[in-house]
Amino acid sequence: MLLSFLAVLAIGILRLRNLFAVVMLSGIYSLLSAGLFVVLDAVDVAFTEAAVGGGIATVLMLGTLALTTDREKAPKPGRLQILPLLCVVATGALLIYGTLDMPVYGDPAAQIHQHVAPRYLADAERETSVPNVVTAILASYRGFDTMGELAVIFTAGIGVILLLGRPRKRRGGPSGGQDE
Amino acid sequence: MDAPGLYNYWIVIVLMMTGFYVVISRGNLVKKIVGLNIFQTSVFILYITMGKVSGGTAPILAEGFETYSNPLPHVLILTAIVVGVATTALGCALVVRIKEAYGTVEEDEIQRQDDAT
Amino acid sequence: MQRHIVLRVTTKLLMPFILLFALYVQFHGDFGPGGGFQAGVIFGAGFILYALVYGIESAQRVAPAGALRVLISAGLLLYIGTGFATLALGGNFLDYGMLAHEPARGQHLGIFLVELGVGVTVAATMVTVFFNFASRGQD
Amino acid sequence: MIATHLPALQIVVPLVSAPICLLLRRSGLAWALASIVSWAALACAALLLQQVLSSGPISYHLGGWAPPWGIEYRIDAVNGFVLLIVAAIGAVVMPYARVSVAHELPEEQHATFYTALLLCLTGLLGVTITGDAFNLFVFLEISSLSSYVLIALGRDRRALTAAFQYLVMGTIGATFIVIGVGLLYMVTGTLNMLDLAERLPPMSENRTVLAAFAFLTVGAGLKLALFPLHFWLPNAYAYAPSAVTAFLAATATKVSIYILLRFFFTVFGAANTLELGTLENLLIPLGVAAILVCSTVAIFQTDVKRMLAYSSVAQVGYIVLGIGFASTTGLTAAIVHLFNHAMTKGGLFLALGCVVLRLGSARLESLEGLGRRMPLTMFAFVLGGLSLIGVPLTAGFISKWMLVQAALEQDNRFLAAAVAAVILIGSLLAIVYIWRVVEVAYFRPAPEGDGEGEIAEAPLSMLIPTWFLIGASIYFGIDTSLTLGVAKRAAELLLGGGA
Repeated sequence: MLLSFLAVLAIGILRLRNLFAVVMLSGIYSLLSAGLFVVLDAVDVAFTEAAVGGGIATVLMLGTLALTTDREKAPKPGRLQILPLLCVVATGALLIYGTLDMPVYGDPAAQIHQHVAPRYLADAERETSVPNVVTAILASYRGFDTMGELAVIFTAGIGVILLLGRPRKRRGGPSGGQDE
Repeated sequence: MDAPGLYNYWIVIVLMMTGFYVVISRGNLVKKIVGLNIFQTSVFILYITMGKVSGGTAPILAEGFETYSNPLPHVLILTAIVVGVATTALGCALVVRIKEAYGTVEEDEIQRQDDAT
Repeated sequence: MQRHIVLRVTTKLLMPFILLFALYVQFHGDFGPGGGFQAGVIFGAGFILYALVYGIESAQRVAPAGALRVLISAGLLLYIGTGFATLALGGNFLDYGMLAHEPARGQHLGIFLVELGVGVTVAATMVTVFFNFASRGQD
Repeated sequence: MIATHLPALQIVVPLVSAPICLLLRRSGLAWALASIVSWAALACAALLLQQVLSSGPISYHLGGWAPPWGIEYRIDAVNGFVLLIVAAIGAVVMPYARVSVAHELPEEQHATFYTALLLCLTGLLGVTITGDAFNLFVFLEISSLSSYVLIALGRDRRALTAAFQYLVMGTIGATFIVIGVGLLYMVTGTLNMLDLAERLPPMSENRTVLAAFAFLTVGAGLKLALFPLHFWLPNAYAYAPSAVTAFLAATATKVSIYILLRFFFTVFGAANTLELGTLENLLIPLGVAAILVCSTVAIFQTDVKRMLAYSSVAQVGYIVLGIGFASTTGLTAAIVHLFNHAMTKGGLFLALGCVVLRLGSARLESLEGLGRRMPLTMFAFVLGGLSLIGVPLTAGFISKWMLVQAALEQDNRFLAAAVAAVILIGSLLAIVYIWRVVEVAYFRPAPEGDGEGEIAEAPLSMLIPTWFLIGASIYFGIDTSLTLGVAKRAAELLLGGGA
């Protein structure tokens, strides 16, 4: 049910040309998928997706729209975009082909639930004294990933400082505006 | 939500591909970023879907529960969400700069201006 | 939006709760859903709300760009610093077990420290990104 | 104690210095720190490689958790070698950057610029060193995000669009890699590469694994500018600041190729992939097409930076060709060419950076008479060009020679002859595009009276790094014991399966 809603939203995003509406729909898309994550037992992820996808990303995009424009130009009529369509259909077909040997949804005997994960569930509380297994893995077992993730945020932060910082000096910014 | 077998994966794939299509077919830079978001969010759904165990509950250990869903995909996706929003932030910053430099955020108009110089 | 009295008052009323909730999420992440990242986002969002209602200038007086730069770096440094501490105590990098006599306690402490680092950097980065976008639009 | 923790220090030292750099704020201090750190990283990489060569692969458990539960760093001859390449280029480019960056960027951005460059270095090293498939993605994103920023700092406004295009393509590539890793995780339940390698062979018929393979290949292909997924690359390299171009050209695509090698041979196992026949059927034609098409396009460029960028895509073609043969000789050729091309192309872009410093652009017509005005720079360029062409006694010759040998080893006579011919044609095309520069720089008179005063030679702080890399590309054309020796071991390791 939720999934079909998502599909409708995605198509709406594809068709609409009012960018404001598109951004709003993408915010709703994030919130709905957060709902889906709750259904799928991923509460931490749902929390984050709602805050990030529904919150930050939407605010950022709205900020961008405020600084640019909120109308998308109409595509040229009569020019069917065959190449992208082919690309997408091929990728999708490949994925569907890939699903054919996948374990059935929710199957507890699937390989994915057998190898590495049980150890976390069995030992995380004893080894880290943290009952939220997701937090335990995030910060300890795979703590290095999280450090990398923090470095990614840091990179984005300094990237935005570099790109948008100090608008007072030099009209058009330090690296823009000069043709040749 | 107890849809049979692989059906769930297929819808997720359709979602993923819609996002992907928005990215590669649309010339508007803002829309490209929205497309990237949809594409990535759908990949997140794919991961979380595969972590679900029927009859399981959220992986926060407590009395009275035996089965938990697989926590590892959740962790991976938490990381991926963050990476995704970092990319979005940078992309938006670039779009703003492009708008300032070119006065437009449409790919073909930018192309035309570049060809003219 | 600075003239809407309703918004100003509601914001003022909401602010402490938002920030408190952020802290709750930060420190309760071990037991329920949440953690440094989510807390950082909420904290940052609360601050952005303040900036929206009371104006960028007054928000920037609370958190000047220089301070934010320090905070962004400080969170990451705290995380890596925890790693170096475990190295110095003779463990592998990020092996929190070394931080206390009992490995499980050390783990808990380590998780607490790195989550704090995550929270600080995330909140500061969000606010910085927002300020940069907002001040871009002003001229 | 330090020796046992080298693998962690290799990554963490550059990473920790990035925020410190940001806090230093002063251009000079930040640069000094970045330079020292890049040299430390080089020392680290050299020690690691030496350790690997003398006593076998190193495994380091981050957080003290044993794999596959924790993240493992695993260094063998293959990534030890790539680490050395990346760290060496970083150590050469950092000192070079000072004057070049001071010229191209406003003062207040310097400290942040070095922060981003350090992050990029960290990311690339992290991708190379890790033994965990998801950790690879995280560090890949660190390097990608910082390189988008670095490219966007170019002075031309086209740098912005180039960076945006790269951002979109790079993110699609990274997402494809995530999908691939996810599918693998789904069927095996593990993320550790060695563990994956052990668990995959019984499932070589599994369709999910095949799909994962395809996604990883396309994802890495986007990142490494595998023809025809290369169209983001020329613009990105052409408009980025000079030091950034040199750094990225010499490292980013190389690391992506390493990802491809690692997944093809270590994770999927040589035998498995070969059965699919994808390598020969897919990579050889793509490599050939890259060499022919992009070398030809390079000839028609009017901007020398763009020309070299297209030449880079063509050179990636040679490497892919070597991988496609999937024989020891072929892989040796590919790995040696990774090294040789990093040195050569790095040196060439550094030389161009000197030109841009003095002339303000790298357009072909503006180079007139430069052979006499900037003799050292242009001579370095010519030597680098010779190596690119593959003239004997240069590093480029060694890799091409190995590649021809690998081609001739093939059973299929026709294929062997055709590929050897393509390599030859590629070199001829390279002669043409290098000659165009030489002709303009040496055989045309300098334009008179357009500028105030003579154009001087580039400063020593830029010439020394340039000559260092160019010198390396000559030296390793004469003394090949290090490069070929390591590359051969790496190739045997890759073909020998997991361990």
